[in-house]
Amino acid sequence: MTALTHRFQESQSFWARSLRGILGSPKATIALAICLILIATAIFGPALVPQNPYDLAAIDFFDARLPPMSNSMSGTTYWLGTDGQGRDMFSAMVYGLRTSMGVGLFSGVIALAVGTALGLTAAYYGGRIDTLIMRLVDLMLGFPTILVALMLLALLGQGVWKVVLALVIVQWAQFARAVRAAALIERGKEYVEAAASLGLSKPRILFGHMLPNCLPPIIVIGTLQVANAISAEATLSFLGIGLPITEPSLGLLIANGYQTLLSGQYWISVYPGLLLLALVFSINIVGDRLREVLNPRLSER
Amino acid sequence: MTIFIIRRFSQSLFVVFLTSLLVFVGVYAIGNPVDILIPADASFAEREAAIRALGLDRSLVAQYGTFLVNALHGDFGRSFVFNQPAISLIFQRLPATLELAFVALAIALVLGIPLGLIAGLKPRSVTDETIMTGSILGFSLPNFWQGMMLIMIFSVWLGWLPSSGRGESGEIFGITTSLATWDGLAHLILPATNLALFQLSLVIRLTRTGVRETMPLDFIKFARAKGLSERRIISVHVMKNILIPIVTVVGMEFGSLIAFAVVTETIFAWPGIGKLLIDSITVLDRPVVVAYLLVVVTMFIFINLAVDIVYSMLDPRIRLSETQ
Amino acid sequence: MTLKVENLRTYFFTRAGVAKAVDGVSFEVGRGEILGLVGESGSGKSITGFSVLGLVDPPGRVAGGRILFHGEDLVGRSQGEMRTLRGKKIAMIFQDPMMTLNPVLSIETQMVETVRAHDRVSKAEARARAVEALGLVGIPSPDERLAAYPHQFSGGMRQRVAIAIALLHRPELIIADEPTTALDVTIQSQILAVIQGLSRDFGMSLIWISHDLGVVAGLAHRIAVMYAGRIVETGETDTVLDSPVHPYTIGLMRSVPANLERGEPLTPIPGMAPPPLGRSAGCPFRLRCFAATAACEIEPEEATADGHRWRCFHPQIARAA
Amino acid sequence: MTPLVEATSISRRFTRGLDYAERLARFLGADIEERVVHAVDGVSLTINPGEVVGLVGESGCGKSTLGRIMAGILPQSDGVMNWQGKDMSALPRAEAKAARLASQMIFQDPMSSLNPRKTIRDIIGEAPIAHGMVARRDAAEMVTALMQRVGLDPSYLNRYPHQFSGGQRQRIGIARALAVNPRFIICDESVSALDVSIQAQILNLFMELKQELGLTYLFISHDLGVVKHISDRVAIMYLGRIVESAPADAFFAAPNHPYTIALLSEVPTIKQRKRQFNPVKGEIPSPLHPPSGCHFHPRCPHAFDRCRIERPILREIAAGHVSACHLNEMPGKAASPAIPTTAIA
Repeated sequence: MTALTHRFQESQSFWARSLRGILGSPKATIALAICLILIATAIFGPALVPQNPYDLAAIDFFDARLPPMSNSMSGTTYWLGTDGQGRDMFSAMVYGLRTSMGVGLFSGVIALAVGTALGLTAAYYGGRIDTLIMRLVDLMLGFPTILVALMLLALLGQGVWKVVLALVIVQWAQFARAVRAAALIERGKEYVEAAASLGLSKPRILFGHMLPNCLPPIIVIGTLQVANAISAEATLSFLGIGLPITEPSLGLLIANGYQTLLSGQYWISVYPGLLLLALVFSINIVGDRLREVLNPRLSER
Repeated sequence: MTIFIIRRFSQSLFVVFLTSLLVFVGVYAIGNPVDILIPADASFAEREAAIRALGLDRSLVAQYGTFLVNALHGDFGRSFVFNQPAISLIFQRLPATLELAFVALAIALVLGIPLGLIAGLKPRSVTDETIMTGSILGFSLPNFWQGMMLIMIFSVWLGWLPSSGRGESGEIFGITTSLATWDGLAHLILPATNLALFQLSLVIRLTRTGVRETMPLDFIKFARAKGLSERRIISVHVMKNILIPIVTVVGMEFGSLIAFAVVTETIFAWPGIGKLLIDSITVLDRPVVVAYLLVVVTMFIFINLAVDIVYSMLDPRIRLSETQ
Repeated sequence: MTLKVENLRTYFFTRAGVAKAVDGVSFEVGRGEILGLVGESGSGKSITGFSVLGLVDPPGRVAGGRILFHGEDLVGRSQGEMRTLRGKKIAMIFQDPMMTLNPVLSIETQMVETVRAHDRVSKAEARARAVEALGLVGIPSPDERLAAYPHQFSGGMRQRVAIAIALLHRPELIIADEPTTALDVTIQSQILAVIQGLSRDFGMSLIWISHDLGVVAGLAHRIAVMYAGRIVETGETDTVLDSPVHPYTIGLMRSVPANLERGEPLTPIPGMAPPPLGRSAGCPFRLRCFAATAACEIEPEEATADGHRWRCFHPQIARAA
Repeated sequence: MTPLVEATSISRRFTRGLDYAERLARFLGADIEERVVHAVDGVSLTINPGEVVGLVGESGCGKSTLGRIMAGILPQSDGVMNWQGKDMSALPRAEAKAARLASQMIFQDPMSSLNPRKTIRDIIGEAPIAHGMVARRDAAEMVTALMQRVGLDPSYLNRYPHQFSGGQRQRIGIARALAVNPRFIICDESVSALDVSIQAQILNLFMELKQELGLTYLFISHDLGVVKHISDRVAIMYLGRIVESAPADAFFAAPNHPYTIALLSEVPTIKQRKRQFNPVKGEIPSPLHPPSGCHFHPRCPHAFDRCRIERPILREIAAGHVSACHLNEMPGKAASPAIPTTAIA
């Protein structure tokens, strides 16, 4: 009976199946829409916002800490108020979103590439290479990402590329483990044996036959890892060891409001925080739905 | 199982060694150890004396040897800021962090397992959807921002709970803990909740996945066919099976809690090792940073080892593998 | 009559439609009788077994008919009422011995809990009963093996343990769902011998579900052949196997090489069984049947002669000799 | 006649060595050893062109491993594999590749033996295109022809495996193997996952293909009934060794080895009604710790001292009929069926 209902869910294309799966859930559809809007904002936003918050000429210190909906000295309305330096919060958030998203996506994609390559290598060659790679993976996964990132950044110092590097280092192992597990399952299936007995070349079997069947976990983990990376970067920046003040991300904006929070100037922290939450939450909802649609048995985390 | 323990133990030792090497390379080879280990306001003569005293004029291998020997004796140098051995600073602050982590873990388990069970037993119901969306939200909330919001709501607006510090502590069974006094408890609630939320979400998901994967298995149906009550099936047959993954992950997560305490302690000014670490990084008090890393990593590895052993005891398939 | 099933219908209400897994099945099992329920995958034979115990998983449920156990209808009984029967009066054995026992609980735990689910006895007494049951199914040194875990047993031994668990309360009826399909031939024979002996010694009734006519032939007093949710032919084992009248039964017998002489050609049934969701009206076998005519567009009623019953407009009675 | 495939004293061991922790534990006195499974233990098997050889055994007897060695998928640990009289390991590259393509397997699981992300067109057509046996533009035509040949509707060309039933998938697997023009087909439990009515269809298809294309088969199965039906010659394996082999007619008329006799008497058939089951005792031993001497001795009703010590070798007891049993050297003592095996024979 399960086989029966299952057959209706399956369809040819993996991408079509993913998309249909997302659109099949109102929650995930809304989340996907929010993701797309936020991506568009990050790309086109700086051209549309009222102020370049990092152009010193554009900001006026007398506008500092204005509550939302205030008018500035020059007459423009700050919908979301201003921060301690008199920057328009809305503009600062759009710039921050761009940075946060960029770092998250970039590190996620590199980690995916590195992890997939190493995971496939491990599964394919087996033996010592496998042992070596997997010991390294175990080592990485044995420690919480935030601790490793902290260690790395404490040693490396601040900087965008250093943060990306740290995030790649803490993320690749997740991909490697998932890809290896998936590839090992595929390698044990008879269609791989059949391909070998048909005399097909090893790269062809590995990339043409096995890799496409390993895609679902890669995509699901990739989605969730981007959300993780954005969150981790924000945390590191909040702690003051992530991005430098010259490249403010959402985490840094929130940190700026930390001191003033107790005196009631909530907007400096609350709005960037809500934006960060909306971003991470919607990516996670989409990822969770993908997990459900593509691979119900994928392990947690 | 002996073999299993030998294997895991030796692997653990290897990891500790590897970490020490990494930290050493990080501190001595990448950074300038003179800057790292000697206060910036030291005079030239002091620097020269310190370089000789620290053996920085010797080869890296020799230096690593010294570093290792010192580390084995618990000597990571003195904190510039507090002017006392870094290791003793860590040990002074460790109980506060452990307390926070234990309470958070307890919250996560006590709430997470029942919620996960409820969600898993009624898949796709409104209750399940609500709990699962809530758990995704729990994953997504940036921990530091969530802490700030807790302070804003419960301390600033409602004025119910204190926002920072550890409060009064008392003694229970000879252990100094905030759990012993009302004031201490009030100070503990917000930080512990903040720390617990992420792990709570994780426990919910793990439990739910475990329940969903176990329920359709033949042995559950067989248990029903034997005439067992649903209560016994869930509390013994399902729980014993999902306990195994939960124990593993929870053990690993205890380490995570200690790491994430860095954020919570910073926000709630909780006097644990996490806050000490961030303060030390900010003022470049490197010996404390090194001591923190090595102490935490060592703790971690041994927690993981303990988890593996508990795991192998819970699962008869591993426990009895050698008798076969 | 220990069990009498009348016009049982078990449907699965899926999003894609209603799958009529069991669609009007009637049979009976007398005291000490062994009924062989035979059919290919998807014929509804296992679902029939689960329906009797009230163990059909959602979205499936018994949508009609009666299941009379000693004259009392089980359909519509609450799970609580059914639980007092399960394992006590009616027990079940499953197909895959590797999956029927809980891997993290000892055999002792799994047996003692079964005893105590129905009888208020001490642990020691429950344990003694468990040892006895293990002995009955031929497990060597049962007292020691009780402490073991399932993974320490071979497949055949696990199936013996499952049978021992089913025996703990000396049930009146055991439903066995392909319990030897996953086992090797020599081990299958051992299990069949155990079951046959137990059924004889304790006067237990048995429903033996199988896809293999050969297994059933050696064991059962009566045979019921299922196809697409219906029993298409039923009767005494000898009658059904010596003079089958339903074209499906005949086709099944001529499809199994072990039933034929060497060199005798196989005569497969063409096509394949209709999926539970796509069954059209009329006789479900007509599209594969060599005897089908326009009459088969309507569902045939049951016909009967001397306890031999079939659902077919074109019974192959002349052929049977 | 040169045999098509000839395996001589083939062995295959799977070894799981000790890691450092286990070696340390052993040093400290723990009782652990390297695990070696003799999946195939000194087996010789000859298959002539056009022959159908049935290889029968219970789970874990090594029949699938032997099949994979004969198909060239798995290397043997010891022994020599000859292809048309030539040592396969010594063949030049091109010939080795040709020999490999000429041997194709049909697998057991119709679910996992087809790549779920490829269309039927790709599954069948990929290898011939890759080996230049057919031009890409002619591939569709070739695939269509093959689909018709194995009884599939060619309009399903662009469908995916999950859209087919188990029997149809097995037909796709057969078409995929035929696409590279093989001479030798190894069927590894190819029909055991199918329903009996479908199984009969596939068995008939195998026999038709043999007639038309002059194929040679190694038919591996646990089902003596199927093997009886399809084979010209039968070999019985038990724990890594062949214990008896004979032309099918002779084999079923006069089985010799006690294990064979037990197996034959236990195959359920509709001819035996309400029978008294009289099974051979004991479990199938683990291939990790096979019994000494004759592997079957712990379960054998006729076992005597020599069986526990000395491995019996295959001896010819009639023309082309070999059996590995010490009883055959003791006149008048050879095992005879306790129960008539007429049921299956």
